Amino acid sequence: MDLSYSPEDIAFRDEVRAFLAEKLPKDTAEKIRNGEELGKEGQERWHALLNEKGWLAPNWPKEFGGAEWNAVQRHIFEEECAFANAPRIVPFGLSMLAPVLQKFGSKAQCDHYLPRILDGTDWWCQGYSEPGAGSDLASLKTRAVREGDHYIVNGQKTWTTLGQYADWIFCLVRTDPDAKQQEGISFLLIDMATPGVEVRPIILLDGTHEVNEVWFTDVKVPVENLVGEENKGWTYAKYLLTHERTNIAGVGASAAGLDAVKRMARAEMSGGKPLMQNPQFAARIAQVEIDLMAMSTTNLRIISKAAVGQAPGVEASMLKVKGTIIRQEINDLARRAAGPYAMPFASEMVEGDNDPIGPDYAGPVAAQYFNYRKLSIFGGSNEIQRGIIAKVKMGG
Amino acid sequence: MDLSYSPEDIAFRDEVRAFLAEKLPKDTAEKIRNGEELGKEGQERWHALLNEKGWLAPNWPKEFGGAEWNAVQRHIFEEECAFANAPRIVPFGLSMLAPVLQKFGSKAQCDHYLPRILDGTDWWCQGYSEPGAGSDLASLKTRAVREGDHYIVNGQKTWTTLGQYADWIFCLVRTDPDAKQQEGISFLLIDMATPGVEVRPIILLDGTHEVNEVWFTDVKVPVENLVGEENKGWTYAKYLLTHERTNIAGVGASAAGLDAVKRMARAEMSGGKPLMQNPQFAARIAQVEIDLMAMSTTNLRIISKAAVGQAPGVEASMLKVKGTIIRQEINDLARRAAGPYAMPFASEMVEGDNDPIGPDYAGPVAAQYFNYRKLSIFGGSNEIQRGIIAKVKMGG
Amino acid sequence: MNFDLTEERQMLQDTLRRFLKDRYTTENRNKIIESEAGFSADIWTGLAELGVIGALFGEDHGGFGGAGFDIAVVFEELGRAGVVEPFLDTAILGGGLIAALGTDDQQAMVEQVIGGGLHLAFAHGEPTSRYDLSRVQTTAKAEDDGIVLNGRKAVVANAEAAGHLIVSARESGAADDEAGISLFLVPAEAKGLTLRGYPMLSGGRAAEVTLDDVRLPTSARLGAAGDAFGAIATQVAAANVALAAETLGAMETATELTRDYLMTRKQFGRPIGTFQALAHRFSDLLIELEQARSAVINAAGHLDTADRDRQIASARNLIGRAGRLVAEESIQMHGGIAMTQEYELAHIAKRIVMNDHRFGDTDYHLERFIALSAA
Amino acid sequence: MNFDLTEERQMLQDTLRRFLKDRYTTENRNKIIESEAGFSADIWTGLAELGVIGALFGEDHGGFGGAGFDIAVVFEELGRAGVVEPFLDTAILGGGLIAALGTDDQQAMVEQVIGGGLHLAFAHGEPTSRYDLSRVQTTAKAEDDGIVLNGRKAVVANAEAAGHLIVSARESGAADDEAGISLFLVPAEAKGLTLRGYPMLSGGRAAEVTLDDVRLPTSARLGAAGDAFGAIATQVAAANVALAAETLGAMETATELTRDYLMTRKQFGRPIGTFQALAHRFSDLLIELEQARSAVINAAGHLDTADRDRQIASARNLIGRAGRLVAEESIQMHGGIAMTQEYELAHIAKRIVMNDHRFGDTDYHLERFIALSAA
Repeated sequence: MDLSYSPEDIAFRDEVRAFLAEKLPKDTAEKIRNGEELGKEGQERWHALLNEKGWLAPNWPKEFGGAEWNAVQRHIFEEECAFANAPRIVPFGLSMLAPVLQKFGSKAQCDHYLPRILDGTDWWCQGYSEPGAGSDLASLKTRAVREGDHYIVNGQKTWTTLGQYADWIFCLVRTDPDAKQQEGISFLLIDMATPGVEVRPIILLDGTHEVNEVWFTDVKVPVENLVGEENKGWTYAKYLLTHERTNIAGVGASAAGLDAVKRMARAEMSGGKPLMQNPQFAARIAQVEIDLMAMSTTNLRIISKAAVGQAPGVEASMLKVKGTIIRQEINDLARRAAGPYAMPFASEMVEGDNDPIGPDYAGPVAAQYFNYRKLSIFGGSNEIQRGIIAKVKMGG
Repeated sequence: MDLSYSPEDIAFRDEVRAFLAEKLPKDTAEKIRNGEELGKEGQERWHALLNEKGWLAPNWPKEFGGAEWNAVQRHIFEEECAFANAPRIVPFGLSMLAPVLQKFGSKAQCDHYLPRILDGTDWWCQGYSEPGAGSDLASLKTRAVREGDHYIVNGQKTWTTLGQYADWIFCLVRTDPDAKQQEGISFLLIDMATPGVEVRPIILLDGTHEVNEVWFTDVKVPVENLVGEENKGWTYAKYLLTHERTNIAGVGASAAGLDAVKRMARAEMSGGKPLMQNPQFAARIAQVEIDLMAMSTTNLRIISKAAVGQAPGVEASMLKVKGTIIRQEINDLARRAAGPYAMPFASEMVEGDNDPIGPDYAGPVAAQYFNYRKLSIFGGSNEIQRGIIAKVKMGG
Repeated sequence: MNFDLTEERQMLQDTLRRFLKDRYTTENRNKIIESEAGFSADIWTGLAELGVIGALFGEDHGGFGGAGFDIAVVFEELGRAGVVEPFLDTAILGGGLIAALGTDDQQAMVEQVIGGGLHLAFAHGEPTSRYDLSRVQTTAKAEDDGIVLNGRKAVVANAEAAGHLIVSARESGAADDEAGISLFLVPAEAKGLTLRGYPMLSGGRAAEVTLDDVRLPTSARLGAAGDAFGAIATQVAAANVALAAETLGAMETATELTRDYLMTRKQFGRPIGTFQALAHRFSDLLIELEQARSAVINAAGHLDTADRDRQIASARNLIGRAGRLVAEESIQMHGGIAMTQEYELAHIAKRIVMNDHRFGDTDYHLERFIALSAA
Repeated sequence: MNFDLTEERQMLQDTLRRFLKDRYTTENRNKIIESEAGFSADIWTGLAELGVIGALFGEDHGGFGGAGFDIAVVFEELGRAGVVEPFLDTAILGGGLIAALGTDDQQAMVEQVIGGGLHLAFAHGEPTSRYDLSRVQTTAKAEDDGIVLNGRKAVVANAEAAGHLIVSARESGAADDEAGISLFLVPAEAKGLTLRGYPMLSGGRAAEVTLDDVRLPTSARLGAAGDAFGAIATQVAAANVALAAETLGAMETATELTRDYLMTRKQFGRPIGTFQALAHRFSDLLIELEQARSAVINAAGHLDTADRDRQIASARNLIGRAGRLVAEESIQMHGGIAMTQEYELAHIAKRIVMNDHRFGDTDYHLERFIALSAA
């Protein structure tokens, strides 16, 4: 048992800190700290800075230009980024598609797509979910019919995050309608500029445009855009889902969020005293901080296993459930802390540069509270995760 | 809308108060207040006092010697009793068997059994649950085979409350083994003194002996002890269950329990101040008091419907779930309030007259905390109740 | 004891529910929210004609209601439909304060309010007052024959639409004293009055209000000098009943939407509501809904009693907790669809949660309950 | 970073688990609880021979462990089996205090403790001190060549079996001062020492201790006069790690029993654990169990650091909450069977919940955490 980082890990952490201090643009950090949206250009600027350093693809093998960090290093990096208010890396190309291409794609696909992901030429989005399918990917309906050198794709995807910025989409499509549920699915790369592809915005309840519907009407996709074998897409999808699950507990983000709540609670006055000294509010903060301290260790325990090659397995589901509960609780505390100034709908503040209405920290907290309800819904709802945990643990 | 009692109700309440002040034995109230067990004689003494006044059978028709109170009057009586620390009436004969006999029994059965219930000649217990059947009465296994003028009963009942005191047991027995689940069940009255009846104590986790197993080995029961028709027992059982559900929210008991917790919290010192002034403890008390204030009104709303003849229906399940949550929370607060003095196992104190080990209020609180976990398990678990609520409300 | 509505209130409820069901559809409401005014003048007039505003005032002020249960009935229906029109601000707070304190001349405004022809706003909270009702730093100073107001008011709901703002200002005492606070009727066009308006997250609009040497005649004072706190507390109590009832109504809609969704949406060929985990959680929502209903009844029934403040603190604490549970669980059980702005639940959930930010949140009312119980 | 046990600790865990599995069955344990002594001398000796007590002391005191993780490993196993034998009182508290403060002569007792030949008890809490560690009203007065103790000690675990009681008494200062508290070794047979013994709800025995002019030589003092608080705080910190780990172990058993029950018991022809509501609630227990495990690791790992008290307050608050949840939910999901004394879970649930009454409950540790975080 040893709760501290190794000297190598500490050296690495210091290097990350130095890099962030030097390279992270001040205005970017400021926007993240205030919960403002970064937009496409802001994201691309940060990606470019990381790519320059060779840190844009932490989990890629070195042969493809990745950093090939172990799990502890990735954790350190993510945690330092959260504390420095660095943007999170947009995962669709880097963390989701790339591992699939590296394992199942052709050499031609790797040679073509991977460099373009790194240098920002292609912005990718994900075409998994469909209306009515919820977390159940196997029931998807989007059809791809082979006609000569092309597939003709028809159907609809939904909850496509940042699809409005995307050049390409990787999709699960049904290529064999007679096969059972999870068979007959293929993994296809589609150029968003192809005729018949249409992106329709979905406005979330806090007024933000993050997700989209993507419609396909007789979209012609060259057969060389098929990844791996036809009808084997489900295998690749499952592989991708395990890779999606890095930093699933969101410990760094929660810690940064809790710090922000404490700053607010020290500034807000309630009954003539700082809100931080209000016994009820102090108890709420303490409770979630205690949960987070334990969660941080739970996370490290699982990560340290992953670092020596033991797969996280069902623990990832546990981290997802508890991690989202903690983050959502912190969002609720931020909302409460803001008091009456949580009420203004500061959507223009979030995106623009107007003066804040109340204290600068109050602007986005209520919108974030509502927006972050998604954490326990998307990416496999907490109900799905609880089902997985019960199934695995009760079977044993 | 009118939240206050009618003048008639207030007059009735005053009459109940006067009666309790005059007739409730001081030592009985003291035992109830301290959570001590009353024993058979103590219960019988209280029953006799109520019977003298004509108040032992609130829900019986007057023709059988009952008080024939409406639901509001019953509520007032139960609430005043709780505040005065009067014992609760043992329900098996009075509230459970009697309504069944009155509705489905023969005149001979009514004439014989009902007066004996009132005057305390017969102590009844209930033979419903069986091992492995849980809340699912329909799967019961105890067999009764007709042989001439008798049934021969074999089988086992469990969770029989106060069966150790009982002269008689009313039982659900299977008379037609070929019938489906809930058919083929009959309702039988069995003299506990019959050869082949054996009562075995079950000691609960707090060391108390409240419940029992009752074993039947070739027990001969005269056919005239059958209530109603053979194989129609399920109908009578369901009728009984609706009658069991009076005072299901336990508002009076919770209010008395909360008062006791406040007394403890004013007496206990924590960090140089009364525990009552400790912000965390004060918040816990306030939270449950707020819930109880609402529950009290929910209860009255349902009762006032019942008073004008509208059946409570699914609301009874809601009262059961929330009522037990509140009562169990109050028990938890009492346990916390007692501090280190919750640890002594004061079983001998509960039953006897020894000096208390710590403050007199501390003796039984931890044992009660554990004992009262039963509230959400027995009499249709909270899971069963939630299922009923969902089924009724989602069907609509 | 009687928990049935009177015939008049039952009729009001039925009329109101029918009107809103027809006119206040999700689509219409979302358009209203996005409109520049932030509310619909047509809906306002229509509801005023139905007597919705009159129901909030007593007969001596030209209304036909005004009791706690009148407020509860009206606002429960407004809450069910997610109405964003400013009845709380114009009628309960603004109109209520004038009715309570106004001279005969000033009372004329109440008539206008009841008729639907005048909007009001209660400019009381300040940038650092949070939920403390007596914390007023805006000053009122006698000068020449009049009064000069200086200060800043925060998140003043309905300020832009209001013909008059009812502004609290301190004439004497320290920043937290209850004594020394006065109310003033400030016309929208008063010189030195500046509004910075904005939409609110759960609909409607508010403004930051700056008072920079606003000069008023002494006849603009509402009630006696320095003696307004009692009336403020009384109208805020009524507002708390209204907010509790409105939240209850929104919780009803949230659970109804959730029930419909659970019974419609299928997985593995069965409605998802038949799966035990969701069924049990839904049952818990229904139980809390009944608790919330009882809390509103308690608060409404005690509005004119000595136990008023404790009952109201109790109700708003319970509804704050139950409301958060219902909002979050309804969203969670719906899944993605509830995250979209165009789905009815999105707005309803926002009303439920954001009501916790007016006149004291769950924790504030818990502390008040503790303090009042100890007293 | 490394979360694996060392080889030695792994061996200790395995040995201990095997021994207890064989010897500490539900039946045996329930007999032990009901016995007059309240614990088994055989089990005590057997575990001492296995080195369980030695693992709780450092090498400089004749042991081979003594670190936070040693305590955690031992007590987690004791907790898994629901062991009622007084290792906390004799070893961590009694032995630990002598090891920390004792003269060479006094240290001989530690050797006896490690060998299993001596029991101790820590007589510190008083009838009105609740969880306040510095509240000591028992007095120690110099008289002639010795010391006279007067006072009353409450719920002193293992007092009847102890060869010596380690009694805290005040030599100077006010009732709540940290300075002025001394410790004394009081032999069981001392004149003026009276015990009123009784069983505890979760097993084991304790006593009310009265000190009525108990005369001791000054050599009975443990450490410097009036200076014992630091050592008391240190050993109580170790005791809190032990209690947290013991509770964790008991929570493991509770969830294992629940899992077995959910998979064995059938309704409608299916194991009840396949019903979604129970499955999801069971998942939540497993999540909290992992959180509790992390809390114990944090507390054990910080036992010798400056952040000790905050980490321990954090761990005991979390385990208090998670423990209550696991105990209550395990009972609820079992149903009636869990309410019976003879079923394993009954005792395990009592251990979990009643540990909350030693050295500070969930709320006490929350407040400590808040105070230490603000510092």
